[in-house]
Amino acid sequence: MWVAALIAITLLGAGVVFLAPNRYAGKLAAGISAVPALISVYMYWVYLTQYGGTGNALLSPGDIAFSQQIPWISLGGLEVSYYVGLDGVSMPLLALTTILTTLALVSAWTPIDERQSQFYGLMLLMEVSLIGVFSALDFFLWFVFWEGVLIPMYLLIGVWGGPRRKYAAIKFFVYTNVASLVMFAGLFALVFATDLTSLALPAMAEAFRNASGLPTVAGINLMTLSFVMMFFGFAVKVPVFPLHTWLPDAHVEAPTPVSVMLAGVLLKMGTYALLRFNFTMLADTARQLAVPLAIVGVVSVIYGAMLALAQRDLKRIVAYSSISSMGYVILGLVAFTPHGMGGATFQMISHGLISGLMFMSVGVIYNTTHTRMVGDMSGLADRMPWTVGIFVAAAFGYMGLPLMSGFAAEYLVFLGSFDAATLGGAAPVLTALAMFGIVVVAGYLLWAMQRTLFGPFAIETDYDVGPAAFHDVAPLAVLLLLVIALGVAPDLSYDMIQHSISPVLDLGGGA
Amino acid sequence: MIPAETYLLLSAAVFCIGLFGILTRRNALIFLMSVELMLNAANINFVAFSLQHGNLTGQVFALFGMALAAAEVAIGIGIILVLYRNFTDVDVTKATTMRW
Amino acid sequence: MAQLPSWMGLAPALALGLASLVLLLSDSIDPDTTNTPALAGISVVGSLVALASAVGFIIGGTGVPTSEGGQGTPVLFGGQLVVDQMALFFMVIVASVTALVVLASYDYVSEHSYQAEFFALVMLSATGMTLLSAANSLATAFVALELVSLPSYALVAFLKKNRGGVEAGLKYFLIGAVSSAVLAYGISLVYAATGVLRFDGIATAISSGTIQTIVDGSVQAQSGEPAVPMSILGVGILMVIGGVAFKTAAVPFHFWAPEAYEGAPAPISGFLSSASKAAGFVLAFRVFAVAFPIGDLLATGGAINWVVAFQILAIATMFIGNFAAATQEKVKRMLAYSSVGHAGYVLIGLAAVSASGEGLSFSISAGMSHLLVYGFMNTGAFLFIALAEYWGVGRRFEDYNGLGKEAPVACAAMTVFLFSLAGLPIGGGFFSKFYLFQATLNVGAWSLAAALIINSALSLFYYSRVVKAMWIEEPTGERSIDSYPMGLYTAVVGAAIVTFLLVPGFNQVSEIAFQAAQLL
Amino acid sequence: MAAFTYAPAIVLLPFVSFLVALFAGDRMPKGGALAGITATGGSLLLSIWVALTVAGGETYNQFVYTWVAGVESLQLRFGLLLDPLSALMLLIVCLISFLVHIFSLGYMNDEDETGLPRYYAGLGLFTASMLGFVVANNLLMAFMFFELVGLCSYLLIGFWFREAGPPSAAKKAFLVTRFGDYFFLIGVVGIFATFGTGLFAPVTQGGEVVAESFPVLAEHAVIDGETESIAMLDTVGMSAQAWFTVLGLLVLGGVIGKSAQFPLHTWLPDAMEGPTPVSALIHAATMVAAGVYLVARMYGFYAISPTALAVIALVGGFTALFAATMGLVKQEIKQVLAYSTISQYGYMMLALGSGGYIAAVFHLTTHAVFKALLFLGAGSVIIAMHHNENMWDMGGLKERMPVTYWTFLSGSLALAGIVPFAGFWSKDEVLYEALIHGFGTEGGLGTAYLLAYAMGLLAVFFTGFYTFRMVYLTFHGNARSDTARDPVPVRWNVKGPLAVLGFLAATIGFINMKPVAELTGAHIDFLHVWLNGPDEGGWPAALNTGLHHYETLLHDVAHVTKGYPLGETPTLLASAGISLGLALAGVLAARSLYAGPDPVEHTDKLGGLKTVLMHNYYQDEYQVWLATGVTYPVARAMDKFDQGVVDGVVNGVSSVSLFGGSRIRRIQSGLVSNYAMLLTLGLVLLLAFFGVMGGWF
Repeated sequence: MWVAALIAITLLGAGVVFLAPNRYAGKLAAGISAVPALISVYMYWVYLTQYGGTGNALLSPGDIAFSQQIPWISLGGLEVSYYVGLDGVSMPLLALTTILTTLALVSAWTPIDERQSQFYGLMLLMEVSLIGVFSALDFFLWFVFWEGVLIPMYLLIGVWGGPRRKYAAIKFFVYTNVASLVMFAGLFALVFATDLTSLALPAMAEAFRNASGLPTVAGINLMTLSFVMMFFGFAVKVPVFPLHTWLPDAHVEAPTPVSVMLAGVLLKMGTYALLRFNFTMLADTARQLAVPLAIVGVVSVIYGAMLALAQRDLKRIVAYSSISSMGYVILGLVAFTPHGMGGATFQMISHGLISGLMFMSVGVIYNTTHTRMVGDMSGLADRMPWTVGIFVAAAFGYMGLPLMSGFAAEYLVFLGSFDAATLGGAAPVLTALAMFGIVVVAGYLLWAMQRTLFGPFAIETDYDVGPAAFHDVAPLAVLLLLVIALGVAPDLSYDMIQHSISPVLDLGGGA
Repeated sequence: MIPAETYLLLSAAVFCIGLFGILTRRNALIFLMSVELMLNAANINFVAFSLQHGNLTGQVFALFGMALAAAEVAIGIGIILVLYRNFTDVDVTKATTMRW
Repeated sequence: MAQLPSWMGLAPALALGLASLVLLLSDSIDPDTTNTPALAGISVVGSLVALASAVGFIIGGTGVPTSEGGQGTPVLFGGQLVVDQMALFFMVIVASVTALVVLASYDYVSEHSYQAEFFALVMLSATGMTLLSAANSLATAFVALELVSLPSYALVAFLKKNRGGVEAGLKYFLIGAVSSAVLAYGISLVYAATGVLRFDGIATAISSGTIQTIVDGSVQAQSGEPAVPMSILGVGILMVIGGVAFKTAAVPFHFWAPEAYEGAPAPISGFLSSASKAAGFVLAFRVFAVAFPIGDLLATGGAINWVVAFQILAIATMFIGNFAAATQEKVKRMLAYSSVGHAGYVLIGLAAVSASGEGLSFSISAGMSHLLVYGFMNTGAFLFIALAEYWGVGRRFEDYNGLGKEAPVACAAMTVFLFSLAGLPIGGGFFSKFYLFQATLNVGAWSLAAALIINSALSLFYYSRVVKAMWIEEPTGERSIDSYPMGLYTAVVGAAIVTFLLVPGFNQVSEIAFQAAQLL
Repeated sequence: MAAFTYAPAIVLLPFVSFLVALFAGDRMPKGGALAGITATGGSLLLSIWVALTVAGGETYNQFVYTWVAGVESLQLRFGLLLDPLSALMLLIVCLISFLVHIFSLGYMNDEDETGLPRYYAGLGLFTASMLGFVVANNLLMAFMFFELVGLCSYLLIGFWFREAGPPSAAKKAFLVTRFGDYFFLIGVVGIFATFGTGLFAPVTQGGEVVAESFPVLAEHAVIDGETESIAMLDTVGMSAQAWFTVLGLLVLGGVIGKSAQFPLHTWLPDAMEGPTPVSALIHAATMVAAGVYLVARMYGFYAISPTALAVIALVGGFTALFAATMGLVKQEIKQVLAYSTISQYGYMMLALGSGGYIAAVFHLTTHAVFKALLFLGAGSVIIAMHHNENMWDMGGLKERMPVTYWTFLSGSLALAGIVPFAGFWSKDEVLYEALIHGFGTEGGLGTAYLLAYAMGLLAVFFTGFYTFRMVYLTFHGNARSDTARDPVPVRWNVKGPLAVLGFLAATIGFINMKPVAELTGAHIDFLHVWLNGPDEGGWPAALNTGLHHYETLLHDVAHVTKGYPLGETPTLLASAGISLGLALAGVLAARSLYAGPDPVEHTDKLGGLKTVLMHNYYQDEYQVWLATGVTYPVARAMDKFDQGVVDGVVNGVSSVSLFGGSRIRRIQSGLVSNYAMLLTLGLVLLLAFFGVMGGWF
């Protein structure tokens, strides 16, 4: 009921905002989105205090928080239902989504100055789908939401984006859709090979786990093939090297609030799906392929960081660094250890907050200076001290400063993967290589900050560069507080994450 | 009794002549005539095999076929007429404003 | 419900036919009438009555054997027509599309003369389609097919002063004439090989291997039990495939489609690409499922494995249609090609059959479901084009730039159509495509599945180009939209709502389709 | 025990002052300075209380906060370890920080600097982080505060962000130390993964060990062969000692970065861009000291690895000499001090590496005092000189600023190692330990010690030279500029801290006068006693952090043994004499060159060597080249690769598809005859295909 209420309220709100006059759309939308945000915070609290020990939604579906199931479609023997529920993995992501949406909507007040009602309506529409993605427990329902994210995103980038927005939008749209199709094909090849009668995720997980005697296609076991196809599909979303090239374009062109959502939540859809599908449903295959997957993750870390080093556009820097950060998630997931997988999940939350914060800060600077190029400005700290202060804090959060959530996440991932049984002797080496990301990330962020924020104030612009408005800085401050809160007390999320991860680790595989 | 294969050969020949006309002629009217030939090739088969099988189904179909052919020509002539008005020609290869 | 007289089963066709006759009558009384409301009203009423009766019959259980709790299957004219669930299902498609099209045409033709003819021709063609849905013999099928085709030739060329329209009409007509000649010849060969035209008779001939005849409405072996000449039958079947391929706009009989859809008045394009295509498919489904049972054909051997033929056609059609659509400059032509591509998807209904001939009813029901969804989303898309034409917006993608600012509701509807066509779960198109996909995987037809996936991916690209133009691009030139035609808007928005409602409501559609296909 | 209950407040008080200064500083008098002074003063008092309690033989090692509870996995907790070492360090940090806060009133407030709340917030956080690091009872917590220390150094070095230099220096400081911390982090993760704990000392409850520490586990593994529970060894396929050496060296990476040892020392001279009180804090008590303190903290882990010890000793010895030579030619007063810092921390590392645990801690203590003093003195000079730091513009300040001069002289004598000032006692002990262990230890380790000793000894001469070159140039002779003739007077808030430290610099060495103790037999080596604890039982037995335990380990595992080439007492005296002699030689050399009323530059006599020294052996150049000449071009190349190849493939797929589309649509030629032809062709092809398949022909 709770999830349905979230979806219904947000959907209704989207409709209202679509019809609202442009002038009031922003404030209206933020106000409306505060409702699901508060509800989800309440749900979070309820979960934290009452469902503390609940297991994994896919593996121990008997006792899932906020679950609801209603039959929907029966397709040739496949039962599809409206089935939602939350566990320790999805609950924090859901809260992240609703909170970040509200903040992103507030941060949109300044930069979005045309077709506001459509903009805010689409943002809310996207929130609906994101809520759905993280709470759906039926594959079809989940896929409907999964794809449902893309259309608002496509329009949001395409209509309100930067100069190359059309290219970026269509690239994002087609690339991620192709990936979805590949994933879809891979998953259903397996569904039909296992005689499933229900598309509920727990049923799928059980069927895949017990699947035997699967056919081979071109000499490859169908399970492996499906795993690879699904990994491909989700990896594009994450994104993982070399499937990442849509991301810098999309980020750079998207308006700030959309970048925030893109980096903060949309990328997590990919890792969330990887966790749910590849690493829970196909855990055995994932264990077998752990080393190559970990290499993919490590390469993403280093590659993304190195590319960030080569950029001049602040947004592009953060965009590439997202690739780097998401590489840690892959590394943590393949470790199949409590801290590895838990840390990876925690990194989803943490990176959601920190990258959202980074993009928002860059956006606030851009709103004022109308440039994002590192070489075009310097000494901004002189004119906008609070914004710069938060920017610096965010950057250090990104670099993994202790007592901020990023450090906790990365440290836990490293701790989990350093002696991961799945990676064998390669574990310490791969982990150490991945850790080098923390040096490079410091390199490019410090470099960019030195050039833009510090030094003598200089910028060629006709605009008046002054402190940002309160409603621009307030969301930054809220995010920063959340980042610090999770850094000081990771167990606010990490405990429930670990409780929901441990059933995954208990699955076979000799662990 | 003439063997069935002979009729088949005849009808196939007529059909091919019609097809050949379609492929080579550019005048819409001749195109239309060629189509009629092909339809009549079918009619030959129907009538012949109606006799062969000793039931009337084929003959009935042949009657339908002729009626439909007539209707088709009626529509066809109408279209060719407007074609002529618009392109001042009945050459089927002249109307190429839409392609690719 | 009491047992209705069996002729009542044809009520949808009768309603449509009656409407067309009324229209013809009014035309002969007042040839120059421009009383569009009355004419369109008659047509809309006729098609809605047809729709209502068809839906009512489906729900009432007509076409379901009494043994399964239904009302029984009305069989008319010595088995020439049967009104089973599949016939009714397609009647629903045809009647819905017709209703949308005539509703939209209210605005579209109001400026033109010969309005009564226009509506009469549409209704006649629709009548033909409903009859085709029920045809149970190659003879009735052929006649009904011509009843569909002949008015549509005229409709395509309806705008006599429009060079494009006339050219389209000509090409459509010429290819159509050749195709019907091929079909007729194919039918004659089938007749030559089996001695019968009724589907069940042909099936008996194939399964028994002897030439059949019909005595007093029942199929019997011909005296002397002559064997069916399999090679003649094979050539005949192949040529029947050709005739069907023409109607469904499948490769290599698709050449007329891009031109006809582009040149015709947009409502007619929608009518042809949705309803006419559906009519072609119902013939194909019935002929190949009933008359040429693949199991028996494979068992007796020698004739033809038409599944392979449809697999080739399906893959070729998907690729050619979608790839050609990808680089079009005109929206309408892009939709025309995409329509070809969708024919390829639906052909999976006959192609996704296992080597032993199983899975046919499942794949056919998938094809049927897709046709129904397609009937709404594709008609809607073409009606949006009609709206654009009505406004005088150009035909190219660029001409649609910024349309979303001026007509957000219509453009939102169009977005739903396009993404649904692409297979995103914003409309029923996602489910029907998935159903087809399921059908391919059900029998392990990997190549079909791959083609479906690849082409869906590609199609997303070109559909989104329209969305991009409408919402993302800035308007290039001066354009002023001063009127919002009621009929077109109602039709477009109605179609969009149905397309969207088919997401939660797809279950009903697929269940009926599956039942209908199983009853064949 | 009550002191321990309040111990967390030692860390929290400065943290609160950080918050207060940051958010309310601009509404407070003195821009938040008072909050900082109060907080550090409070911490100092509490530290004294803790030290007194520890002196009473009590120690404390408990968890105070569960950071990550861990489900079926490692728990990660914060805890406090209060033993003599950390109690001593607390005292040092609190004292220096307190004095620096007061000094800042003169250096910052009186100079009307802007951004004071930010400054005092930074100082507060800096102090809090360092204190957190000092009391950490496990490696993870230590690492976390270690990193926070790095953040604070970034914020404070870059305090004058409106200029070009400080932000760059701040970046460099953070980046170079981050590079070291990278290895440290691997080490931390590795130690947790290997031992399942990062505790420095076992946690006991009621006499029972409830959580074992990693040095103890390592000890068991190496000495007793208890390796079954250490799965990591199988993973990496190494022997216990080899793997522990790897881990130890990884942690050492962080130490080398933070303590500015070769080759990661380059950030430190640049860090002089920060306000001088910050330099004092960084060099004396907080950031740089953190590295050395860490090694001392987990000394039990290093003591079982001869390789790690050799590396530490050699790095330390080399750095001591290397930095000292660079200090010879510097023109700015703070630069000289910067290189001296690097050099002095080299001595501490040398001591730790060569088994001189006491010597290292001793030198850490004395250095903290005299280096803080020197920096604050330099700060006083800089105030007087209107922030001109070039010594060649000074001269003759002795008469005009007597308090500064005499205290600075005290610090300089300590730095140079002149008896009886503090630096003499500690440096002498460092060298003595290296010497006797170098002679006594067999094999490569002994050779390494002797080599390191030699380098350290040579550095003594240079130290004396550059220190007094600085003193003479700054305070003696004639004033060489107008500002030097009329310096700005400094107030009590500058002189007060100088006086305190000046006194301490002269006397702090008396806490461990080892030569005197040896000669007289009097038990006046208080520091030794302090860190050794009772030989039996007491806190060393519970925590395993006592000197005695370390010496046993050094002897048993690393085979570090003492050797007296001249017998025990003569060796001691000879060692002290040599180092004192060299130091005096350096002082005299400086006097002979720079003591005149108008000293001239002599650096040109060094010829090519001057250039090398002025460029700091091109250390900066090659590191900058590594960053901008190698890494950046590689990144650019990867960017090109990304845009061209990776993205090119993506775009290529779409281009190929669209090209295919544009070809396929050409089939539709518009000619109806062609359509008929293709239609026929298609039909014929199908016929042929199925004809052959079906055998119709």
